Amino acid sequence: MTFSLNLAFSDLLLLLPEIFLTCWLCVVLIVDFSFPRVPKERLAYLSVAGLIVTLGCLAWFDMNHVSGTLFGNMFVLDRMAIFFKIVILGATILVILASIEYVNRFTLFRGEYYCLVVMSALGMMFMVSANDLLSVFVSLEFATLGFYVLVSYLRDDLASNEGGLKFFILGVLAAGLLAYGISLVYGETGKLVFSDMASAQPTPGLIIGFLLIFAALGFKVGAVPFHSWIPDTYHGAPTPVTTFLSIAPKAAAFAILLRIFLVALGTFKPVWVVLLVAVSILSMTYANIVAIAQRNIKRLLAYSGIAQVGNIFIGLAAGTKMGNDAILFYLLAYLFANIGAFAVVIAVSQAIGTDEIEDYRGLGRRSPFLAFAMLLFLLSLAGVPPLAGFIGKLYIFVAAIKEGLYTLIVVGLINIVISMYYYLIVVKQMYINEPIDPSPIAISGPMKTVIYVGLAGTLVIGIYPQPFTDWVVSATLMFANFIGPSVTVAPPVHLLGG
Amino acid sequence: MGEYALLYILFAPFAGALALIFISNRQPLLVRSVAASAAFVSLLASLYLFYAYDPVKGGFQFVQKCEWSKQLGISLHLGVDGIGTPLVLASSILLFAGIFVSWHIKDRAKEFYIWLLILAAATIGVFMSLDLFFLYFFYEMSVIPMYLLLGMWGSHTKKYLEMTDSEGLKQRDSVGFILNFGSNSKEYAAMKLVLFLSAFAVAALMGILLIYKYSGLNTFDILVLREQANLMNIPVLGTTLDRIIWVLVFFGFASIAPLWPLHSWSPVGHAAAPAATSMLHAGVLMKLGHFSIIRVAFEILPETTRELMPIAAVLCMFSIVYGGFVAFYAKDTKYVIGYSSSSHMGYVFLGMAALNYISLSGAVIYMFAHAMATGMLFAMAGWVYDQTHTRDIPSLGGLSNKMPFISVCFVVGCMASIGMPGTVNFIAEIMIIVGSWDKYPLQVVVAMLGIVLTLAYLFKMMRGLFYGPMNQKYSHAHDAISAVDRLPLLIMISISIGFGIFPMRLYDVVRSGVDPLVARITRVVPVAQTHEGSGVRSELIIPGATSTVPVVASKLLPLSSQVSRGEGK
Amino acid sequence: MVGVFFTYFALISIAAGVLTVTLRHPVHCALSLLVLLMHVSGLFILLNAEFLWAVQVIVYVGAILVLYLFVLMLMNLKTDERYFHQSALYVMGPAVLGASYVLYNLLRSPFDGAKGDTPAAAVLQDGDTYAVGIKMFSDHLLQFEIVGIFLLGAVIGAIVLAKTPKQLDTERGRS
Amino acid sequence: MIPLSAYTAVSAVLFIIGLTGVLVRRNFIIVLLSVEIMMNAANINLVAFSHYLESMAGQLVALFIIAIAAGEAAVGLAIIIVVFRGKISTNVDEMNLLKW
Repeated sequence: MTFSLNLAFSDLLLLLPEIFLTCWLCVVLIVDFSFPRVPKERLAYLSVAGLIVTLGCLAWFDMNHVSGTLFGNMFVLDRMAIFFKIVILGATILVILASIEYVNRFTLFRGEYYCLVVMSALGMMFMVSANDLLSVFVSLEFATLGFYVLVSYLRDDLASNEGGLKFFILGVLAAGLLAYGISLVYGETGKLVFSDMASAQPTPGLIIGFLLIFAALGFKVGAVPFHSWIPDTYHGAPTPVTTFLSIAPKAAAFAILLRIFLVALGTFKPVWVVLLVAVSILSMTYANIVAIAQRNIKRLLAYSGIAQVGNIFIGLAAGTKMGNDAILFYLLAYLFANIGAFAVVIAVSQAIGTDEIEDYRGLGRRSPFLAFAMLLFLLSLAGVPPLAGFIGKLYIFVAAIKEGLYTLIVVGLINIVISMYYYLIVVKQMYINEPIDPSPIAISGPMKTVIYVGLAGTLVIGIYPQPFTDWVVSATLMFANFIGPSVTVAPPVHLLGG
Repeated sequence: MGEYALLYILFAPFAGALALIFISNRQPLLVRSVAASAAFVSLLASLYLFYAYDPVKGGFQFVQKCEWSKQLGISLHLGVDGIGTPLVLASSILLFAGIFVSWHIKDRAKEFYIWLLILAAATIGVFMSLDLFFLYFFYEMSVIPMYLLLGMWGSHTKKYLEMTDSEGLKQRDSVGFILNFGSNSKEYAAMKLVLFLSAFAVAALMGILLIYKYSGLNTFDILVLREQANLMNIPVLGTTLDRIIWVLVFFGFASIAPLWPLHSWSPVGHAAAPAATSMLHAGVLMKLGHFSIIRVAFEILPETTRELMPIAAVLCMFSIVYGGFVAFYAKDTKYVIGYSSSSHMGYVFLGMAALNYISLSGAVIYMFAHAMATGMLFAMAGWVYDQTHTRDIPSLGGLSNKMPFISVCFVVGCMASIGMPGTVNFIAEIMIIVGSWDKYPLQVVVAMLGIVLTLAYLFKMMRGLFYGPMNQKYSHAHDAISAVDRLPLLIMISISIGFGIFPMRLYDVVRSGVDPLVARITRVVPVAQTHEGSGVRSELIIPGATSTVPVVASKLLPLSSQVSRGEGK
Repeated sequence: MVGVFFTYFALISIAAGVLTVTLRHPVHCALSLLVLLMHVSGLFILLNAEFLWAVQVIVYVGAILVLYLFVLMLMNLKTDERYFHQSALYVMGPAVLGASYVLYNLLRSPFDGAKGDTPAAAVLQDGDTYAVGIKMFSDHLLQFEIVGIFLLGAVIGAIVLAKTPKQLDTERGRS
Repeated sequence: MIPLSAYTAVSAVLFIIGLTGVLVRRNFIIVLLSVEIMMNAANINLVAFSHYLESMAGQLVALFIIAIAAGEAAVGLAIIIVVFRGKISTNVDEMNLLKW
């Protein structure tokens, strides 16, 4: 047994975005410590600058088709990973811009806030590149750790504490499940890397192991029945953190789910389709029905997020390359709409200090811009043409109908109608009801930028999706190797029975 | 202009809406003129379209196609045939008229015109889509502007306005107000409209997705699908797939038409909407249903249409009679007109159900004619409402002294709606009745009864509004004097009468679109040959599965289809 | 002999686990967890994993558990009167059934994954610590680095959250 | 020689005990202790598999799990202190500010 580290200096190029971001994180931290008098906005712009450089680096990778694997396949940088990293970094940048004003609510440690946001982003970047169970565990916990802190950042606010605690308890529970699942899978296969598991036999241990891993990831994406922390945490957390939480970890967890289901478990598709169909139907239906009763916009968006996850699971259940394309596309559409909607929530709560839907009455008069933006974001989430969400939903449905998942599509379509109801309730408050206090609402510059980016994304993807579909199609090219007509497995009924 | 006419018609309103975003509400004249000029461009282009359309050549003309999404097989494929052309014309006329009808809107005029333009553009988009995706796209897009137009500029019924006690107010704002069917608010109307239409649109989308999957062509293009989609005789759920698709598509789109059991959103929506929106709604939006049924069900599933269209023939009777009776007893001007529209839409279904050249042409012409007639009526009801702020017929009366011009126009509008000779409605009604007499004599008798009913309730309303003793409360009401106010009515009247006297151009255009369609549907196929045909087709599936064109026809079990999984790539 | 040790470690671990979950007083629970951790580390010894044994004792027992105890003492928690969820009884029945089903399935499972490249003899030759070190700094270098940043994050997070509010005024004065 | 299944059984029993603790107990700290039991169950499994499958990967995973448990304990206890400051209680049930 000798030490052998096959790592050339050029290999580190693949890790360049992560390495750079780590260094930048330290720079931000050091600046924060060393110059306590520096206004914290500058730290925000400093972090954004680092993130933009990283984003540029990734864009360069994407354009030049840089890809490869490191550490014996444990770290992959394929085009899908690059796609997800770009999505995550984009979300991070927008979230930081959206939180500049909000940070003033924190009594302590305003600078560390940005560090923790960047740190979570870094963790999620590792997540989407993780190609083995250990990396998944380590990076998942790394990313979540930042969120544990961020969610309870409003230290004097009981709701924030409570949300943070619920999130933490379910988070560590998920970590426990994940650890045990990993141990079982390791015992059954002797491997940690997903692509080595593709030939594994479906023994009970493996099935239980993967179910536990699925449950843990289900907690992260917030699919029913693992959703119980979502509404409380979204409600309690500082709104920019909620924004971040509603997009980036979901995207990263879906990257892992895609790798697990399509690479490691590609041959067992008939088995897991049933599971995914059930989770998808439950998520959509439950979340949409409960959302109707919500009075708080953050909770409404939390439930809407659960429903969106249900929609994304339709694409995963399709289990084809087209399904994956649809998932990526949907995430992109969801990113813009959700960040935009939350940005409006932040702007409104900065001005009027509440998140109750009732207090949105007359927003159309008080701030036509915010109301119009919110309208478009909500309609995009509901899936109304010509907005991005509609194309995303259609893409997913088309992918699913090609696989003949009719039940799922019918449920999904019905849920579009249900969801339209509660989105329109908000629209009604904004446009139809008259304001109590007609004073206009001021919006800060960075916030405007975020909302404009959200609007631009929502409209452009909705009206001209071709470049984006091209992008997602090329991003999932790697899966073409794993999913093809050649894979045929008789439905192993005995597996379901244990 | 030339071959790009469709793009002008479709995108002028969008461009207008976009331009309006950057104009402040503080310049009302600029706002109005931008909206009016956008509509005017659209109107000019559609007039050009109507006269440049070549009925001898027939088929789809002015076709524009550009690829929109390779992966999903969607292209922005626009084109009009003899059926779409008059409807595009009707939409742009009503849009233009609607902008002038709502000239006096003070509250958030900019937003009003933006949504109105988007609504009109979306309906126009449906009339010229040759791609199932874009048909649905524009269809669904027209729903949301309706919500905002109704909610923001609509009006409540009297009963709702009386609800001023604290409990009533709470009820208005309660989250579950949609479940409170006693409420007559504009919010309720708007929400009901959107949810109802979306729910049924989603059914239609399911049908469209099934067409997409089972045609196996990876395209939404109607022209390709109607030639190549083999959707017949695939057994599903104890019936055949084509019937399921047909039913989904038919009822999905018939909800907006509105066919009898699915009509309940429509009068409420009409009543709550501001005048220009009611005009577009009743005049054009309801025709989206008929038009989409013709485009999707008739074009792609002609044989199933022949088989199942009697459903429409049965339901349209209820539509005509029920709508007529409710209109007769309604006390609210807009309810009367709203139910009359929903009753008149029954005639279109009758014309469509009979499936012959005369009746189908009559149906299409009726759509055009009804757009003008109901547009006039709603414009005038809106005018009366603006002057008196009530829609309650019993409390009105004797307004003819105050507004002679409106009352004269109202008479003309009633005449057109009833189908007096000299208006284009007359021609359309005659064609529907003559054309469907052979096949559906009972329905024709009912339709005649419906005409009598129309006469009764429209004259009753006319008497209630304009004649009899006058309520002094409304003495301040005045007539439409300025050119701006008179223009929309004059346009619609002149079009209605003009085509009534010189219908040949319209008839030619419509026939050129209807003829190939009816020829496809009524193609006489002996029963034995149909069976043989299906046998041949199912044999063809086997080589088809190995060729590059994936045929999934025989694979209905989910999750087990090897071929369909291969398609994903 | 190994069998005896195994039985001892296993039984005491399980008993300590049960106590951890059922005892009323949180400090007692933490102490029984300590027993559990010690005996689990004994199992590691039986499996030739001396390095993990050391880590378990030093890190888990010496650091993590002490942290728990420290917090428990700090908060000076009294015994909770109601220490189960009300719904516990409804949960227990299905939980026991499900658990025994899972156990049954797990015991049936073969767990014969692919053999690795470090048989027991090779590990014993240079010692477990050496083997772990070689692996950690070659194959799992990346995860090691990630955990490094993770711990940095944990430190920042713990400080950010737990710093006493008395500092508030000075912080405000600074920024 | 102890069979592998003996280790698996011990670990499964511990895992179930831990899971029951998380679901049943109401005190946050005991919930966290129960999660530690779950992690330990995973570790027993991993080390046992590592031994029987003759690969070091299992031990490394166990090592990383311990490291991560340490970090999470630090943050988790910090959160509990924050909550404790505000509410003077550590019961899950008493967290009822947020409903639905």
